[in-house]
Amino acid sequence: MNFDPRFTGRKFSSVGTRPLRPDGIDKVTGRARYGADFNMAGQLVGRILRSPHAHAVIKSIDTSKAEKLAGVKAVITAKDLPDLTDGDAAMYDILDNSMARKKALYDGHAVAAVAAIDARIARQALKLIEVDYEVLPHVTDVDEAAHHHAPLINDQVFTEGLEEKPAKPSNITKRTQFGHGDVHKGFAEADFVIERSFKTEQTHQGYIEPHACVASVNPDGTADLWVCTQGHFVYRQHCAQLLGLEASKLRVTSSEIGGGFGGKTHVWAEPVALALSRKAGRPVKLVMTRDEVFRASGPTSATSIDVRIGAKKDGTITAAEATLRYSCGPYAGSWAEIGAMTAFACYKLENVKTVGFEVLVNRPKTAAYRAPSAPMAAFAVESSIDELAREIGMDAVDFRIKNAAQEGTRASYGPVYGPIGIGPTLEAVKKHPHMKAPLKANQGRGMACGFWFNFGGQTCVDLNIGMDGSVSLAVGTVDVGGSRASLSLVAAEELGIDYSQLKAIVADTSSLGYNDMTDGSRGTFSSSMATISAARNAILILRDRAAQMWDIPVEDVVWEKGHAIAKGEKYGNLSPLSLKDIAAKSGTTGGPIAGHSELVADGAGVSFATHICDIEVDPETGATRVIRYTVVQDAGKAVHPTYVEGQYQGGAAQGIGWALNEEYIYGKDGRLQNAGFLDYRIPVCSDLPMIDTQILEIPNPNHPYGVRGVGETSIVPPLAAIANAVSNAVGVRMTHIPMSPPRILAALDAEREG
Amino acid sequence: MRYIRPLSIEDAVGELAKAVGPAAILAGGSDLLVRMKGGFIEPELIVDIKAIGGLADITETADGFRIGAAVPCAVLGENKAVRKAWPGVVEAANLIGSKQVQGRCTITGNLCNASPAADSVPALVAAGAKAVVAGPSGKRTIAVESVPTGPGRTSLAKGEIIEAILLDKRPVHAGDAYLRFIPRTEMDIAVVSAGVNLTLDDKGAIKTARVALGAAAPTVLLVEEAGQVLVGSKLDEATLERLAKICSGACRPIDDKRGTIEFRRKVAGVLAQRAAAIAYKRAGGK
Amino acid sequence: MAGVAVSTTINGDAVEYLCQPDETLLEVLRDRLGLTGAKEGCGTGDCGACSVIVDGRLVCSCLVLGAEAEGRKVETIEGMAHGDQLHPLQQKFIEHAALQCGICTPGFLIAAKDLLAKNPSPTEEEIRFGLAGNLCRCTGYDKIVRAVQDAANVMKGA
Amino acid sequence: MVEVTLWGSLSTVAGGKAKHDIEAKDIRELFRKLAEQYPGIEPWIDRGIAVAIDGTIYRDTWSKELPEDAEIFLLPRLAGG
Repeated sequence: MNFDPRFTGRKFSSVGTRPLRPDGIDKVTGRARYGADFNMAGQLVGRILRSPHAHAVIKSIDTSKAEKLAGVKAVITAKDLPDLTDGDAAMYDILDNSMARKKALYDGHAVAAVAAIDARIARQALKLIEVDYEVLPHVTDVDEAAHHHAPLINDQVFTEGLEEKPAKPSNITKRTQFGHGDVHKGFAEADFVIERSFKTEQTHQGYIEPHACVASVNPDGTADLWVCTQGHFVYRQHCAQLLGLEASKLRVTSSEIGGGFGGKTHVWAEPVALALSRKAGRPVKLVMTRDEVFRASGPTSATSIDVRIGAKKDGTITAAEATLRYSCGPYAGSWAEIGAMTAFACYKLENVKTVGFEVLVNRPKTAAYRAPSAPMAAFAVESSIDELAREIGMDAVDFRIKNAAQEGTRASYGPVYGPIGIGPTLEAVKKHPHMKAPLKANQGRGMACGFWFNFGGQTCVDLNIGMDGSVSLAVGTVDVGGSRASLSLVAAEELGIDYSQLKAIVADTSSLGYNDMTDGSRGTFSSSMATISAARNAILILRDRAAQMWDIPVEDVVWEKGHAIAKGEKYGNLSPLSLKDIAAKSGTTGGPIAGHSELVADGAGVSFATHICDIEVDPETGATRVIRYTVVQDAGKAVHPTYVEGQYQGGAAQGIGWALNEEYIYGKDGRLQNAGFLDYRIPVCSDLPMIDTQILEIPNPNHPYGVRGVGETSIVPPLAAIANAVSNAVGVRMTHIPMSPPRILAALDAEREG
Repeated sequence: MRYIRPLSIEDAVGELAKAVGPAAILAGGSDLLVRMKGGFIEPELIVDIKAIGGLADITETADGFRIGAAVPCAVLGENKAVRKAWPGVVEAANLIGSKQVQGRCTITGNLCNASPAADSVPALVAAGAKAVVAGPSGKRTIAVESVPTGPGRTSLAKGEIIEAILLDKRPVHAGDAYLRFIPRTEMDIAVVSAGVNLTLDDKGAIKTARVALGAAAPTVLLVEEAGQVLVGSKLDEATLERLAKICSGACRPIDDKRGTIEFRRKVAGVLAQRAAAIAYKRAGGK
Repeated sequence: MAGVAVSTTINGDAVEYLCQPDETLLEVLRDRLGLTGAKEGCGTGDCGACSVIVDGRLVCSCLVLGAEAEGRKVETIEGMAHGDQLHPLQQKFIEHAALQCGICTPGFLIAAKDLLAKNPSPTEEEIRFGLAGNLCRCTGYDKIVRAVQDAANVMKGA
Repeated sequence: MVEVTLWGSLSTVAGGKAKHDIEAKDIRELFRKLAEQYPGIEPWIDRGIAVAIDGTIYRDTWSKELPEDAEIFLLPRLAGG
């Protein structure tokens, strides 16, 4: 398909307006169906037995007693999910994570599963499964795991990315490096150098909907999977590969998704549900409990980061360096690598070097969490930037403006930037009334910047025009926060019709070509590109049909404002034909009218944000309260500004939770202590103020409407913005996230004792 | 498993006394159902006490108040008379869980769940509240602090049910208060907490005082020395400092997922000071 | 395990069911009665996604036994609209984009309805504390609070 | 002929050199020639390499042409949330 994705600077009539979302009524009436809201005839209940040990060899599993329990229809272990990954290491890890094969690698690791006629029997059956474990020493802390004396999680791991292959295995799977220039020279030129070490604890995406699916495998190798996921096509690929099914015979339907934030980007229990269904010969519904969600899905990396930044008296940064250690759970990942890429991306740096180390620990497999790895790196860098500005005696915003990256700057991760928004967000913050709002005693103001990549990727859209002129839009990216509304706006814009004429749905995997998942802020960016392309293809057909109706050459027909117009004075008597007019005659002009698009939406922009926040600290208890919060972010073009604001606010709230109270707490036994919403403390309504937003629009040159992804960047600055605010409020520099009251009080006491 | 809803306390006691396997009393269920969900308890008998006459009532007697064991904390919070007499007890009760949990949870359940971090218990202990226990051998009235004996353990014998909590009638110049520390603004279990109950003499000096701390030891702590230090004072700075020191010193806390030993010690003192100031003001002190 | 026979009223309709003694009202609503509007986010009363109103009291249906509904009046999200007329809260939630993924929305709407029934003119702080038992991970609560404020104004005017 | 810059870790499997001059008209040819020259790169290509051409990142469009004077930078293909 010849599709020109370049930004055209067109004037919009639909894009940028704020209509009601098409799935709104279903969602306010309880009708919308999420992962656990679907049932099939004859369905069984699936449950998973999980390891109580952080690290243990599975010597044997005896399932015979469970199998004999009345009402149990299938019991499976790793034997029922044989390794079909054929050397694909990433898929092998996903398989092993779904069902432990030789070793249980973390508290909560799946070791067996049952399908029974009801939940009570399934629970009883789990108790009858006897697993003989040989408990091994474990390690859950990222720094301890990186130490050469640490218990080895996988003795086949030899650190990649070193000049020479190391002689001994290690928990460090990979070293990565980015940067340019000469940092030694840069630090030698500096008048001020700041050097700090930081730690961040592991957090969970905290989606309110636990993982849930209904799997049905038929003896002929066809199968259906209903599941909450960020990418049903990706889940199809994973499940087909792991179960030995043919991808096109496995239909995956994405339910409404109750939050994902990166945690629903690869399979967890779905292969288990399919394997249970295959063995039982009946559909199986498998819903994780909240405890399982925390113990066995999701979390982000825990990190340990060293930062060194030098600057001249005039505020020019001369060198920046960071070493980043990120936990991956028990399987290899590239989390520190992303941290190393994003750490200094906001700045124009002559000399910069970042080194990342991926570290295995006995914790759940790390998954992406909204701009994965970037918030921790930004916390370390933006805290240090504030300290450096203070040393130099410069205003924190001015110091950043002086060093901000701009078009033409070589990014710290390599390439040269096109038009970007970091400078404009900083200028907007400088002028923002928030910066002048009065502060009381024990209150402080902080600000920080954040960067995140946007993804593009494989994308399909079908646009079908009904005989009555209404339009259905079938997209393949899961709607996580209102994208059906924004994509309808884009189709309306391109076709020149009213938003109300359209209805968008998310199609299942058998109804549309392959789509990458909704991740990397790509949903609206990619699917809008495919929607524009599909609409343009439909317009080609509409023009052709109008030409037939008028009996004139198609070259003389143009499409304007939802109408075919015959161009040329000789057609003066032909009144324009609306989409509806043409659709009504479609049966006799060549049949159904549709526009399809299958493309790779490459050329995604990069995204920047700057946040401001005011914090009040109770110096006697270390308690914090967020008083005011403002997000300024570049959207490229806000297709549906209300939902763009929603992304900004939601990301900020998640960042606030991460900064202040959220953390995985492990006991000495390697078991997770707080696997529930009671003690894994995500912000509640009364914890937060209104979150003010300002949308900037610096068009992405590689999208017809200038759209950039907006979903993720807003979680990047809050950790540092809050740390900077706490520092400005009570004079202590917090280097350990979350800044929970005990940590703040301890820091204050240490400061008071001198 | 059986679920029963007896209509009299005698029937409830009888069923519990003759139960063979584990039995559970259900009032609000906000602890029981969580423990059942987590597989920590699998009762063979669930005795729902909400249909028993009088257990869902708050009655004002000549001696004070009788709060039935099945009175949800939300209902307690709506009772103006109790709120006026014992604002600290009521605010403590109303801190348990969310609005949703408030519609179900009871102070009796909070007491019998025997968590050292229970919100209403330090306030009840400070208030000198009593529990009316019905059992196979009749009824007895005991101080609330004698109910919990350790985390999750109580002094109640098999077949015994607390049917009501008693609060004394208030003299003039009396006030109580309860404060807890939580990391968020709602929905958390107390990291540490303090309840203070005071009466003043005509001159505004403290006549009697009781101070109780929560989440500071295996059971709620009644810190008698802290009460004594307040008596005779008008809550001057030096007294408050001594109060904090005594409370911090009385703590025997643990390090856990909710807080550290140091944090609990320190904040116990801070909360005792702040609660004392509120109670003093409520009692009419200046 | 002996089943418990229960006669109750759900959204104004007389309903009878048989449930297990340890079965929660949430399980009964979702798995026996097909009322899947109430969601299980945690099963321990910490998220509010399963909020329903029983005899005028806001509760988490995961913390109520199905057996306890005997003789009670239960209100769920499925009964919030009147025919094709959305409740003002429902309308305002859509208008203000007070939902992104929407999984917490039924619980928020039920809790907000209960809040406004008891306090028709809540302050922002009262709304925030009144809804603190309902977790939302998408919105940062800003648009939810605004939707409730707007709905309160509309309902006062009506 | 285009000049291609590899990110730090990738250069360790490309003779320790960050900059390479390669005769390639598009991304596909670039990957092929790199793999021919440095077989150690192949697994990296399989895992995913993104190509920044004048600052615009391409992850999947291997037919994308490489202009002679363009700035070409290879990056790891990332995971998102």
